[in-house]
Amino acid sequence: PLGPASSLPQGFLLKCLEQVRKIQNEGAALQENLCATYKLCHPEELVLLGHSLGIPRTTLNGCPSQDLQLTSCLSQLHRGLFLYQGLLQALAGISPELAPTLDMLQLDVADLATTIWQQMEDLGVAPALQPTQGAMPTFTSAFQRRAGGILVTSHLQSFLELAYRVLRYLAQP
Amino acid sequence: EACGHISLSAPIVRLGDSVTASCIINKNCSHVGLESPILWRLGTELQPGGQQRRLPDGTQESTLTLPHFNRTQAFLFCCMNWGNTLQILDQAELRAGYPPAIPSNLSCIMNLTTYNLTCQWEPGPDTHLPTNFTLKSFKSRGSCQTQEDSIPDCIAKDRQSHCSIPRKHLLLYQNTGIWVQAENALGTSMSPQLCLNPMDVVKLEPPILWVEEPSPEAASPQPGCLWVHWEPWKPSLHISQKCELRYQPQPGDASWTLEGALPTETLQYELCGLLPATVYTLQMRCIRWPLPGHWSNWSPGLKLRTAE
Amino acid sequence: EACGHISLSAPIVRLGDSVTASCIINKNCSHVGLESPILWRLGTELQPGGQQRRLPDGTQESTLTLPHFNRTQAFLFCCMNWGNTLQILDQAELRAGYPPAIPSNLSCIMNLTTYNLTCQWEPGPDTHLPTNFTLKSFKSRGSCQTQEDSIPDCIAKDRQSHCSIPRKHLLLYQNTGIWVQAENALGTSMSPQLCLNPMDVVKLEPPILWVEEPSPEAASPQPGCLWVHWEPWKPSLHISQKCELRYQPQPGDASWTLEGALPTETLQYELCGLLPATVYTLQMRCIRWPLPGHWSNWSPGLKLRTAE
Repeated sequence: PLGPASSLPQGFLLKCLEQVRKIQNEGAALQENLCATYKLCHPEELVLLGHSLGIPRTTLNGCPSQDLQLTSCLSQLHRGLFLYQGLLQALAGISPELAPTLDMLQLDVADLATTIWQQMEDLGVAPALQPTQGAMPTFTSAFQRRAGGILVTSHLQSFLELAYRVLRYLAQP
Repeated sequence: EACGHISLSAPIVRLGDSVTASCIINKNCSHVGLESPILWRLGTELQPGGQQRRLPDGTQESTLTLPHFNRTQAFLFCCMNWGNTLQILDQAELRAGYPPAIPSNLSCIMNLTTYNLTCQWEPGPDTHLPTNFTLKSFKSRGSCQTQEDSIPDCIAKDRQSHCSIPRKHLLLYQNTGIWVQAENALGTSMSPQLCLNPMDVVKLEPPILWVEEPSPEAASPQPGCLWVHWEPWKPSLHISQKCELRYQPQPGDASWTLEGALPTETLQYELCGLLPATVYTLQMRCIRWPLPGHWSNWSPGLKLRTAE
Repeated sequence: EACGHISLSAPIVRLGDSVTASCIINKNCSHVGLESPILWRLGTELQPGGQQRRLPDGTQESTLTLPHFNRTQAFLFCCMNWGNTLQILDQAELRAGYPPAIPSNLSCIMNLTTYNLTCQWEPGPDTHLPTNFTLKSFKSRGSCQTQEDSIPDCIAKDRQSHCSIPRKHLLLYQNTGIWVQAENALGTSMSPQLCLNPMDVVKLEPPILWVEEPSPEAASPQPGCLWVHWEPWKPSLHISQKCELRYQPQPGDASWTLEGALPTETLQYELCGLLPATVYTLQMRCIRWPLPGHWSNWSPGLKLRTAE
């Protein structure tokens, strides 16, 4: 496995930080809109629904600030983004007004996942095969898609908060 | 599979009517104790009065009746306490309003630039509900009692009270039956029917007034007279029309004087009986004539000064 | 069945090249005497030099060669005299021009409002022929030597020398190979290929300069100093950038003074070294930094007056 920061190009880290900030802004916009339009404002009120719909959640525990192993950290970051890309796709049809924001968010998460995957390939630490998407929850009503939107974006925001801290740590000169 | 499901007596009701909602918690919603009370929230306020019972198949059902629902829109939530947080299990949107009033003041104008027949109407009071306005029309021989050929519906855009029927659907010189239909979840209403010949509702654009450059040949006007020249609006050259002139001395506090029935062929007219050395504002408008039509607006004012 | 039929060596040729046309009068064109001479007209001028002969099957054929066709467009008519009038039997359109030059100065800008990548180019001299410009691109890992995924062609509208690739076809942070292809009936040409990262050609909109309302709390500027406040352009909030300030005393004949590398976090700056009691015009621009980008335009001027 790779040592921490030394081997990651500064350009790569700065690009990732920019992409994370962009996704965070778009995620916040989607949450604000869902709250304003459908009065779904608190993810903690939807935990039970999340369980019953089987909305998966992923964390970034493979990137501890001490003794950080770059390979596992990068691949966990990629896997998480890949999962959220799939979850955002499953939310398609959330509402005509929100579709553009959701599309942009999904494209940007996919972009960031590609940036990281290519860096892993450049470092020769990328797995042989791209990951395949697991089973995604099926949302059978407009309410479930909106509630799912609140849950997925709030999980994504927490995931990105951790990712941002790791990338900033790695980008320190 | 989601734990809770709301069903409504009707998602859209008349303002003030009652609404009944039921929420069923399916039994394989493993996470919650089956006996926990089902709670209702309307917008942000918890709603007491839910009647909870266990159904034969073991599922829990709560029924809530809102006797007089007098908001135009609100979200109804079916909830349960879980751990120490209120959990939303399902959400339904309630809407209330009125059936559409009968659209009034339906009128149409034939536009000679696009050759579209544009009709407009008064939609009536706000129904608070999504309401579609559709302009319906058909070609007819007599006085629109019998329908010859139908014309495709013209669906007004959201919140617009006008619609334009394209030329290709029209017989310009045949009677056309036209009415507007308003429809929302609570009902449908129809305006009285017009029966008109598209060309009979043509509204011309005003003619263009112009001044002849003073030159030796140009006939210099008699004292107290002015030569007025005009050109009909180009797209209406094939339409026989009559025009009216009005004039007003400056400063414009005196009322307008009308000079009716100007000659249509010569496109010029000597206006007399004016005060000398006075600036007059002249305006002209035209109408399809003797066949029916609408008066054009008055042309922009042309300022001319009478000789000393 | 029509009497005459023209066939051309080529409907479109290079300006100045020769064109050969032949016109065949089929024998069951009963109205005309079979031996009557076939006449050629180019535009409005009769063209001598048609070689007429009878084909084995009895039909008449005339062949005309225009050695140097140097009009960009003209109609060629095959005619015959009939009664005492010239009769047109068939018509063909001749066009001439040039193959497209190599498009030059291809450059692209990433628009952060639409997230489209808009590329523009110089089309080169007029070819006098309908010419299609297509922006071609592909995603690539390295320096655009190898093509990973293709991107749909972006076909420029008529007479436009720009095209916008929509966001959904782009990977914003990956190299993209881009070139423009020009094509008309006489040939195809291609511009040199660009290899760029869409986000690296982002051009920001200028920041918004604003003035703090004088209030007790607001730090009053030192003599000869001004407090400058600004807000980055909203869609670029996630982009780390650096900004430059320039200022000029009024009346604006003195040159601009540049104040580089303003702090990016604080969004305010105390500008000193100014003349007292003088009105200054301030402008600011920003650029994505340290990652690559294009400078925004200068913001609109903000006028501020230094204290006495």
